[in-house]
Amino acid sequence: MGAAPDTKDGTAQHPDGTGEPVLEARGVVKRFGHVEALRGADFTVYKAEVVALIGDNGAGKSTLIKTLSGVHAPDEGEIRVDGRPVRFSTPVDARQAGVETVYQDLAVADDLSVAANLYLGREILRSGPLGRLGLLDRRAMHRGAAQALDQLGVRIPRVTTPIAMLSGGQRQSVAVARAIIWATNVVILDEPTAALGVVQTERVLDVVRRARDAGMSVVLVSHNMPQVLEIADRVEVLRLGRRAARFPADAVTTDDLVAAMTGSSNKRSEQN
Amino acid sequence: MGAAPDTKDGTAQHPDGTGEPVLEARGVVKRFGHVEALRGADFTVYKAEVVALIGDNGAGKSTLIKTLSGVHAPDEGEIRVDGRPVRFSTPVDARQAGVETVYQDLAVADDLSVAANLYLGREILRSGPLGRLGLLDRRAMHRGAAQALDQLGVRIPRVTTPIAMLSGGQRQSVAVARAIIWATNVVILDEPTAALGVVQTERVLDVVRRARDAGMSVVLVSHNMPQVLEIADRVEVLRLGRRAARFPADAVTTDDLVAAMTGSSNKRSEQN
Amino acid sequence: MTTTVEHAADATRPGDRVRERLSNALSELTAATALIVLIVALSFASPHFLTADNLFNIGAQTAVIAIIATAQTMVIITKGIDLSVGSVAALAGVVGAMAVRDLGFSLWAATAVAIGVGAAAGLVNGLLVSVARIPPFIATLGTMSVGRGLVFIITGAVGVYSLPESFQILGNGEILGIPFAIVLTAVVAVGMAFLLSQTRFGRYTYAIGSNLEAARRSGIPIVGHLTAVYVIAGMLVGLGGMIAASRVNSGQPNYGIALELDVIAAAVIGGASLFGGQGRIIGTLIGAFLIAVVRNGAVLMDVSIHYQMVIVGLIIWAAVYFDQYRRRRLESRG
Amino acid sequence: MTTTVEHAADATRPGDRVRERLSNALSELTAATALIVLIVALSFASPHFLTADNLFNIGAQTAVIAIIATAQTMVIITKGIDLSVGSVAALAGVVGAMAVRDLGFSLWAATAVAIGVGAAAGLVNGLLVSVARIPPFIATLGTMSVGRGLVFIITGAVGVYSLPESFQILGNGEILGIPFAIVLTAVVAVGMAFLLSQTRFGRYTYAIGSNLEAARRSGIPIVGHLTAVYVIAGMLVGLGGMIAASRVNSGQPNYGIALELDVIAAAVIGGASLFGGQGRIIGTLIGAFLIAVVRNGAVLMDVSIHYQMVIVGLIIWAAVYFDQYRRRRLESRG
Amino acid sequence: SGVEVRDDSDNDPAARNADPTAASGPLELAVLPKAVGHEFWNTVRAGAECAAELAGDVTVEWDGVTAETDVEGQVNLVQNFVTRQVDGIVYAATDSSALAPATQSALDAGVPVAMIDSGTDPQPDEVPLYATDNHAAAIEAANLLAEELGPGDHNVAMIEFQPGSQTNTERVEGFTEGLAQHENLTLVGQQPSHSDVNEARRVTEDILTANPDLAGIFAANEPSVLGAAQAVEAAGRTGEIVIIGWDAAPDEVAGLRNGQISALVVQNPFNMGYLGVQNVVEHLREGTPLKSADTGVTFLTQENVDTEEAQAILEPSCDNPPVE
Ligand SMILES: Nc1ncnc2c1ncn2[C@@H]1O[C@H](COP(=O)(O)OP(=O)(O)OP(=O)(O)O)[C@@H](O)[C@H]1O
Ligand SMILES: Nc1ncnc2c1ncn2[C@@H]1O[C@H](COP(=O)(O)OP(=O)(O)OP(=O)(O)O)[C@@H](O)[C@H]1O
Ligand SMILES: [Mg+2]
Ligand SMILES: [Mg+2]
Repeated sequence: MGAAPDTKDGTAQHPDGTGEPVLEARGVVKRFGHVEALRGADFTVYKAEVVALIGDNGAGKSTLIKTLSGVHAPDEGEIRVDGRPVRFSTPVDARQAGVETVYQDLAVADDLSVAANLYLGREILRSGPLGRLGLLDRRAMHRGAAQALDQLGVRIPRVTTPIAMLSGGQRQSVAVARAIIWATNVVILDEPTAALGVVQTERVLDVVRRARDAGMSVVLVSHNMPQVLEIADRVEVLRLGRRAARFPADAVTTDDLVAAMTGSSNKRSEQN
Repeated sequence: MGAAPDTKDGTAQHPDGTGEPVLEARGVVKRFGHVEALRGADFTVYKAEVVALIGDNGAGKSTLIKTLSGVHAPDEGEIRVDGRPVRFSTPVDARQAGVETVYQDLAVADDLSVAANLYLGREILRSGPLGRLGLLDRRAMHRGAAQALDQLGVRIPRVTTPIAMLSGGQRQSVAVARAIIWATNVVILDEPTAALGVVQTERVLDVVRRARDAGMSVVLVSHNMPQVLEIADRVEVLRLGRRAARFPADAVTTDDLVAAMTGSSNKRSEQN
Repeated sequence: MTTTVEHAADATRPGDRVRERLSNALSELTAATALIVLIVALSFASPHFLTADNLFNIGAQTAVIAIIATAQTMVIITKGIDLSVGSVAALAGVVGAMAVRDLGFSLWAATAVAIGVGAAAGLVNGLLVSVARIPPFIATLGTMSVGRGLVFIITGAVGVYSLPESFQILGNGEILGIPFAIVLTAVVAVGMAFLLSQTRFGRYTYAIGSNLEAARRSGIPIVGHLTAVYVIAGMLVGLGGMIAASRVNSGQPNYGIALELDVIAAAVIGGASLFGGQGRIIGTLIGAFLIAVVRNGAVLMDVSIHYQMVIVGLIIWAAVYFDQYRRRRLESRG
Repeated sequence: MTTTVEHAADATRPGDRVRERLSNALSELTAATALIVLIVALSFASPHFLTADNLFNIGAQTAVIAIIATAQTMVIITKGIDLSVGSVAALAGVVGAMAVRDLGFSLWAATAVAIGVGAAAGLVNGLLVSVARIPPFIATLGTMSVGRGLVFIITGAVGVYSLPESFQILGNGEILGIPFAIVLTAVVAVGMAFLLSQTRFGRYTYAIGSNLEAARRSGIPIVGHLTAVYVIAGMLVGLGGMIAASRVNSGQPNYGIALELDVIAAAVIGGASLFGGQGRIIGTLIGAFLIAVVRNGAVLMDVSIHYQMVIVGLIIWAAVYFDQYRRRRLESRG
Repeated sequence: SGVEVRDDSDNDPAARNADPTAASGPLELAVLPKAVGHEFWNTVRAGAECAAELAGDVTVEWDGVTAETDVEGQVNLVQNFVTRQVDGIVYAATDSSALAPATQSALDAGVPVAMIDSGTDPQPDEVPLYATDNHAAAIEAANLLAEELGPGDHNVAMIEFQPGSQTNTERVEGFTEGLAQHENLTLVGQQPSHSDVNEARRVTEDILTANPDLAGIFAANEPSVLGAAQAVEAAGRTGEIVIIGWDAAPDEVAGLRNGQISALVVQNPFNMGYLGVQNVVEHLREGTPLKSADTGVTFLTQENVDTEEAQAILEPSCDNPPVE
């Protein structure tokens, strides 16, 4: 095994030893009826890093992310932003704290156009009194949407196409573009490249790097270990709703990660 | 470039030179309103092979697959099974021809349980007169479902859990399991491992290999080039709704594939 | 290589299966709780409430609504709706009554005719929905209008009277001391609950309402199944219309106006979702009786019709509110 | 590194933008085509049909339904439904009439009161739907019952009569020779079309109906927005109720029974989907006038009510069937 | 087969009626209109309450279904009052045949019944009916219309209210029968208002459009009359078109006074309620047998509207009960 996972005592220390966490989950418990999806999960995001959150299917990654972004209220435990405990009772609170999220289920409105989805909740209004009446500036939004999608190498028929008519990868591109446009502090990406083509995936990873270089923090959920090792600075592993391990990314191998995810140090995968 | 794509004249020849195609699309055109998703697409599946269908986002892969499995009726062109032209007017026709499909959008019924979804359309009935009345044998289905999922290494709370409560990867596992249980002739998998964990992905690939070894044909859509090269015997590339190239898998590199997908032979990707 | 299927969600305590069952039944239980609370309160408030006669009365009064509501529930589970129930019940009732009066049919033959009328209307609804793919709201709104028109045309807008005493058996007769209408309701409810929860037919019904496209791709014969659902629903509506006619010993052209609201309300109070895939017969029955008991209680307590309307509205709100509240709590807290 | 955005779907011919626009408008066009065919047919069938007087009559007769149907459309777009429109219109009408008769309010002040009554009812609906999360069908069914009860309670079930002549202006007055009711309808329709298609408010309305959870995660204030939608809808219903009262110069406790079916039908015929996210005001107007013209034509030709019901049903089916048929063709063939 | 028609006759009605406490103590009577919500029935209620007040120690429970088409609802309502064991039921049957069993089951349970406005078929001997003959009155309405229009050929229209309801049928049939006796009158339009003034106005407007030469309208109940008058007024043809209406809501009477309406067929709803309650109370307290009575119709015109006789019917009051 390439790296020893650090102790699971929940103390938040930057593995590189720098700074306070910008976003943190401590002992979060989340139940759905009789299913306990999170059972005291800890998670830490430091400034200007790419941290990968990995774990087996059903480990609780998406649930953890939803508590971090205000979609679910945790049943126990707390969320901290810049060291201060916060209560995100709605996704708006998280957004106001600069946390932007791409959800695994995408959360796009099928009947609305690509442009409308990109600007949903943040519409550009006309200037002047008409704008104060809530009049939309469609042209500006179409322009902005086209630019943003171009940057990500997304190829869609037109920004006025309803989302319902897009291919799986195109839908995901729109969701990723939306988060990336608006993020100011932390971007959380729940399997953002699962449906993307090779080129689009590379573009997203580029954007992630640039975001980090610009001082933002990025949380990346992915099942693609080579991708994780390529882009992440740090890796946190979730297993059965709890943090199972933390690694600096430059000191681990895929096998270490798989072992931590499945909880079997004797179990090896022949995965590349 | 490692391999020269063969000519695009649409003649169907097994690259290994063996046998008749079991499933074939010839010059298929499919329009959605004013969007032409397929513009004369050809595709060939031979017996007992794993053929990868790759292409950029929006290239028309899912649309092609839906015409092959009877979900969409092609506007032009034809589908052939074992060399004979067929008209799949419903998915049932395709199933009766032994074609089983995992759709990218999964097509599971959220309100039904995992077991009910696995057996949807193929319920086990009680034996005897009660069965003739349509009485379900729930126990048998629960048992069968648990076994099938176990084989795939899928971890779900219980087979009686409604699909709505599953994680993204768990949902996908159920859809994959369903296709694999029932396939007899051809299995079409549209990005089956996109949301799966490392272990589950490996299991699915194992199953794919075993299916091929048992004489079935497998169509695999994937954006993961290493995975494609690892498992496929042959690769067909779709671009802008048409077949752009065909390769035997053992003679190409990721770069060749990317070049064929994007249509730029001068364009290189730094992807692994 | 076997994997130990160990998982967050698997580590449930032993009591959890029971809890799951309970929670599945809870939706109905909420409405049931409301019903029980109401019954207890009324028993104290009125000496006449908890008498066999009154309970039988309530049962018989609710029979038609309950039977038609089970049909409606099945339709709602498919993500459909049937607005034509009132018209079709009236049509079946007058045709059944005319069969007895003008053609000398026996009550049972006439009942078969009424059920046939309902089946025909259901077939129209089903074909419009499944083959012509007209949204169920519009398809059945049309049937509602056409059906009522036909009632008026065939009766000349005059009720069908002068029926033999025997015509009343269905609605007013008794069997072993229990009103026949109650027995019929019970038979229909048990049959429908069995159909929906135990058979392949029921499974397909939920699948279609839950995800039509998935059902189609799974090889479920959508057109045939949806048509069958509307036909069966229509047959029950026809039976209900005949019972209603029998109860008033005549075929009433205006029977069942606004009936659709009552039966849909019963289904939704009982946990059915108008967005498909959800609903159970037991819940619908409880919903139907909840409304009936409120109305009965209001009369027993001498609440004027004006206040009755207010009270019925408040109770409908309350029953569904607590149900929603419980579901939310369950979902977010366990 | 720039990517040439070249793509299957991009290589559309130049005329395609126009075709897309057209296809977006086609849903309304189908209903519109039905309307036009009907108008032409009726012009030949009855010499009285295509007269200014008759057209103004139709316009004024349809004003209330059209105004309330625009409100209903907005609610339907959010995946909601408002069954309470009839009761609330009656409540607003009788309260407005009582304000004039008993409190000496001017017509305009009374209209403001009626709109306020509608807003209050809308607030109740909105809070029940958004805060208490009661399904809209049930929430507004309750309001329907409670509202009608209140009408009966405050009027003692007697119409509000003896109103001054001026009370009729809203429903019967003219402005530049055009019935005031038609002018009001036009103003409301334009305003609502603007609100829904051009403003952020409209965008949120579609987003909520299209995917509530996505809207929530996008930071749209669901509770506030849904409440506002129902309140605005209620205000229009209040206005409609006042126009209805003004047209008959009295507050009628029984006004608007089954009105919800007409207005929902108008919206759905015009292309709105009860499953949310779809619907446009122009379509709804065409739907409302389609129904109105059928009824007008039937009376002009002295078709008995019996056959009228059959005909209305057939036309509703036909209008929506052709719409569905066209959409399917468009989807699968271009 | 084990199925039999229900019969509750094991309750001995005689025993109950002989109950001295019921006879001397307070009485609770259910009074049920066909439907709540119209002037006519409110006047019935006033009459019933007047009789109760004069008799002393009598409570009137006023309840009814919301639409007179809800026949089954009324059956249930009567049944529920029988369950409650009120001392007597005074009601108007929405349907003569449908309510016959309900009346019978009340009698079987020992609850005396009096019918007002509309009876049942069969009508048991011990159940009295205090009503107007709708059919005969409607024939009279046709005659009145013919008289007002005078000689020459005229086109007329009828606004009925609720097709399929019995009262509507009686009035429609009566009017049609009456019309048949006047060859110079042609019925060119017949549409229902569904007891909705707006609807009545709409259909009348459309009938007027289609028949510019229309000379007369018969409107068969209060909302129909009001809507028809509104439509004629809006078409600017008040005075040109003869309207014969039914009932006497304040606005109808006002319309009569200002010439919008030519004549009104007015029943005596106050008397119906009054006689129903008064007789049942007497029956319970003194054992007087119940006897039917015709409450009569008045044809109200501009000429006779201000007579004392008419005023007694239009503004009945308990200070001066119209005891006959
Ligand atoms: N139902 C539909 N209506 C309209 N357009 C559609 C529809 N389905 C697909 N398209 C369009 O057809 C094109 C091809 O879509 P398809 O889903 O086949 O792509 P794909 O190759 O599977 O892409 P991905 O890798 O993203 O899944 C896209 O441009 C898409 O917008
Ligand atoms: N809304 C819900 N209701 C009930 N159970 C849920 C719900 N959401 C998640 N779960 C359960 O919680 C567990 C964790 O789910 P989660 O989606 O967080 O997993 P994940 O780590 O994101 O998995 P994947 O890699 O497959 O996306 C699963 O067992 C799932 O069944
Ligand atoms: Mg996940
Ligand atoms: Mg795809």
